[in-house]
Amino acid sequence: MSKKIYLDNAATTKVRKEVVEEMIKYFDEFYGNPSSQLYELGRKSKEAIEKSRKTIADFINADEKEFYFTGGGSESDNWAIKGVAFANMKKGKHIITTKIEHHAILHTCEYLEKFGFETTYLDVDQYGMIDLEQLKVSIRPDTILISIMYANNEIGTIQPIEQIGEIAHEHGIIFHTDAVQAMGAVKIDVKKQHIDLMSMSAHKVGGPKGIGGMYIRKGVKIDNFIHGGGQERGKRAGTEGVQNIVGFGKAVELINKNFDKHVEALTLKRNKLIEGIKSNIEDVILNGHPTMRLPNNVNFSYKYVEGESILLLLDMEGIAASSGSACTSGSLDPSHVLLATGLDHGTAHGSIRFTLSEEITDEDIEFVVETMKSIIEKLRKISPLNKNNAM
Amino acid sequence: MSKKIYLDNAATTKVRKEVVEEMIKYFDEFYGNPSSQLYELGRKSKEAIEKSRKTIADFINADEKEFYFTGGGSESDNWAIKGVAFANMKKGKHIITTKIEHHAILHTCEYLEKFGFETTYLDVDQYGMIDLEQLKVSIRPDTILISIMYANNEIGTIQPIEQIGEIAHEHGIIFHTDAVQAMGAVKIDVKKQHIDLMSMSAHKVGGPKGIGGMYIRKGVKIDNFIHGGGQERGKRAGTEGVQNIVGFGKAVELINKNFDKHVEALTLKRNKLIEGIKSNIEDVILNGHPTMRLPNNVNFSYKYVEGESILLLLDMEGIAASSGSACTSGSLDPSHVLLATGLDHGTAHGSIRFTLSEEITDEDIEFVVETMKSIIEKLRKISPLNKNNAM
Amino acid sequence: MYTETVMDHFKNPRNVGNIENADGVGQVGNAKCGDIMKIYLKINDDIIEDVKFETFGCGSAIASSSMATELIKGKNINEAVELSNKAVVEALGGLPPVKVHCSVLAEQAIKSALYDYAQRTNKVIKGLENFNPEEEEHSCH
Amino acid sequence: MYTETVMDHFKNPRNVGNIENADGVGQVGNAKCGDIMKIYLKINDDIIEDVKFETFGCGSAIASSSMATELIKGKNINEAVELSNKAVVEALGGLPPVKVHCSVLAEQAIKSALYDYAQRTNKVIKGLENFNPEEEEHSCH
Ligand SMILES: Cc1ncc(COP(=O)(O)O)c(C=O)c1O
Ligand SMILES: Cc1ncc(COP(=O)(O)O)c(C=O)c1O
Repeated sequence: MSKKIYLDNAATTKVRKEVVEEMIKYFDEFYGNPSSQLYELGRKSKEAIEKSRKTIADFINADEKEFYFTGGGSESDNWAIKGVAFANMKKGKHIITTKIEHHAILHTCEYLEKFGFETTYLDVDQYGMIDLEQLKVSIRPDTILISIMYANNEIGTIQPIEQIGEIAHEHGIIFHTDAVQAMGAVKIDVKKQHIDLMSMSAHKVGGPKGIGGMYIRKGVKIDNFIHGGGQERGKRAGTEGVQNIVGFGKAVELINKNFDKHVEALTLKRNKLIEGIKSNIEDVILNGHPTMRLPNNVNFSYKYVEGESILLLLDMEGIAASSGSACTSGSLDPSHVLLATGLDHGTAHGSIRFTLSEEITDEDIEFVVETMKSIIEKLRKISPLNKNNAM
Repeated sequence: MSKKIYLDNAATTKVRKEVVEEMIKYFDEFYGNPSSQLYELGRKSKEAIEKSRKTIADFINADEKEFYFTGGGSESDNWAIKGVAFANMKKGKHIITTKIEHHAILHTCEYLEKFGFETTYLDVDQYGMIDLEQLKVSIRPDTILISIMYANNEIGTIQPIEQIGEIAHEHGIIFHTDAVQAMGAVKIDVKKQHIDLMSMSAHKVGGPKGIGGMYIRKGVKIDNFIHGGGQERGKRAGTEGVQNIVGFGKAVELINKNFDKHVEALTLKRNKLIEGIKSNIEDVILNGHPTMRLPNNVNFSYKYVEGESILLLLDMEGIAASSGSACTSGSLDPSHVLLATGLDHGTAHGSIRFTLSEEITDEDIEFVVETMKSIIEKLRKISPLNKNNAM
Repeated sequence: MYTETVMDHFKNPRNVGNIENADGVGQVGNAKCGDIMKIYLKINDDIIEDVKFETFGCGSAIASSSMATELIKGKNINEAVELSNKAVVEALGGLPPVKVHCSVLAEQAIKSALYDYAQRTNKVIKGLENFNPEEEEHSCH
Repeated sequence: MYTETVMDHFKNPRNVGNIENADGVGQVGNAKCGDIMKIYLKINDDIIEDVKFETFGCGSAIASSSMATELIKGKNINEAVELSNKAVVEALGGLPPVKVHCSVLAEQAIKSALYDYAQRTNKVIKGLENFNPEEEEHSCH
């Protein structure tokens, strides 16, 4: 094993060199607390934060005053759901979301049951798409929030956000979208798309881990989630992770520079990998939508074999990927997302997600296809399941 | 202005060189997601997290399994208060805290009123000390939580934590302490001191901003605060800020190395600055406890003058400090802590906090005393208040 | 956070001090709010010949006092009474939103001193008909 | 997360395949849980002369199958039936807690194959009196 091929960019991305360079100054040189406006060190930190804020707000077509830094995508999701729920509970206690949300949404909705909230989980079709008609009929007089992810982290399916936003606003319902995976991969325009709240996370776009963002449209009724000091204009307490905020801003600046080219290049690579697998390995199923999918997401189910074994063999060849099997987490159930698209358990267990970055070369892709071909062959030989005796 | 003298270490500390060096590897070399245990990059991140966890847990005499990483001190405080409140609300809805807590505690308690919780805010004496008898008589059958800060961020007063813990446990009440300022400055032993929950923050001890910690004694009933993925053994969701966690661990390791010496050195410097100000400037009042105080905290009120003006003039001399006046935050009320110790508003407005680090030299201290002497003289000349016409 | 002009007037405040036997003295603000301004006027033929101030307060309070005194020095009392807090803010090149109240205090301190002069001299100054120094003194913004 | 022995048995699993005309065959687990193990036994004079396995499952499932077959090869059926999952885990140098169920599955697969042999040959194997392959097959842990 010589070369390392990192194909798990949906889990997290490498922090880009330029980002690290920018961050480094904020450790032992400009280390002031941005709340301390009465001395220079504090002002420097504050300026850095506001610069980042502007970069990111511009990128999603928001006003600077509508963007807040958080401690990550999960915090943003929790804030959105709990903040809206607790601020609007006099109006109603019904939330609509989908079956394929990230656990930061699903488990938060489940938790709110304790406070008397009810959640409708929308189905998805075989491609992971929600049905707008089902959304419409799920709306009740006491519905206070619709939370639907922009793009799915496992299968990459992109939802019709603008239409969902329209439907929400026709009914006077707050619309939140988890854009943790979509940011940097699709053009987001919070104004045009009728988005009221949006979750973001830096470490999915070449920034550091442990810093996230939240767009809150002016006027949206939402409680604070972390109470305390007056940071983030009184909306999110806690000393700002200045260095991380600087890194987030720089990462977005870099993406913004060549956005269209970047997406185009990724899409080509993605399609090449999809074609390579399809034409070289039998009995595979592409998960997610064929076209409305993230430009870097390749997710296949490989019949008769199990995902973890594949990942371990990939690791030995220096390839990092992820599986649809939650095997390692102690639960034996496969991904709730794959099950929601209608896959049976066995097939879902045999799913592998490759998420590409621009660093991946055509040779890498060929190597991955070859490696997968031999791994799947090897494991199918060990497997008691086969075409005649299918699951 | 040539030399910079940073005397606001209670606001935040410079990140130590060794800490930055350790962190830097986790940006573009070991950038794996610690949840990805099936490839090497992910395992490396996980190992780094567990190493940090052990360092910090050992430092406070906790079991590794009782320490959790959070996004900062404020998040830890919110988690402690809301987590215990929502997990135990069937048992009772009464919380006891103090009037001098950080806003992350106070505003969280206020927020919980919305859910029917009631809070008793204990008084403090002129030194900022709570009264254990008042604590005892405040306990009710429905008291579920006592939250009392270990050491105060403004005046440095250290509370009798062990006795408070004993009282809480005699009554079967959960005891939380905000140790954000105490950590690294006093010896903490969560077992001996009967602490059930404890908040910590890295950027106060030479670590990076945006990462905190929470000690949760085994068996304590507490809801999750950030719901989602299974990180932190299912207790705190969100992709871990690996680089920040590594930095936190390293910072604690460094402090631990020379703990007693470090505290002793700081205490000497602190006493020198206190003596210098007392003997060179008239009409000053030392805020906080004369002996039960943080080894780096010097907080005086300077009669007849206002804090912000002092800070601005200090800044011009390259000295960074902080004031007890909340003037800049838009509120015109002075520090709630100083008012709680019985200072009148006018005097509270004229308070300056210096918080030292080991980098401060004896010459620095002399320079600060001289500078303060001339600043106070200058401002008193402008002031319409004076000894005869006192507030 | 402050403009250069604010910092200049804060560092080197003009017209600091008091005037013995002043023709009008006004004090507004209180220690609770963290700002007290006291204005002394020397008036001759309705012209402000000299003005001094003493201020307890933050940087912008001191700068506002300094600037306000500069703006009315040598002016007729009928001009001086028209000095608005906006004019002070403008002359300072702006103040942070949370600090605008300092300029209001400066305006009120001058009005208060003019009111005192009017009371003493039994004059009526246009624009001060509804001015009540007691009232102003207790508002914290 | 896996020991070297686990990785060795995962990379180079011993006794992979099936046995035609086996004397006992057992299959446990199901696709829902993500693990299926099938064991084939060739038995002569109550001695396990040969054993093969087929496994659908994660790394530790494959390693457990491989190790378990190694442990019973050449053994008497009365010894083989006593193979515990603990013995498999130990021989593997340990398994992560969430993976211990894989070793349980291996134990059950072997018991299941022995049970099949006992049924076919009308033998009674001590330790299999209460064994019910149907029941085992549906538990997910
Ligand atoms: C769709 C989605 N939402 C939320 C999150 C959580 O973000 P974070 O890991 O920054 O907390 C992730 C990634 O883990 C994600 O993919
Ligand atoms: C006593 C105390 N508690 C909590 C906090 C909040 O910590 P953080 O800024 O890491 O959110 C601070 C510092 O700001 C503090 O001094």
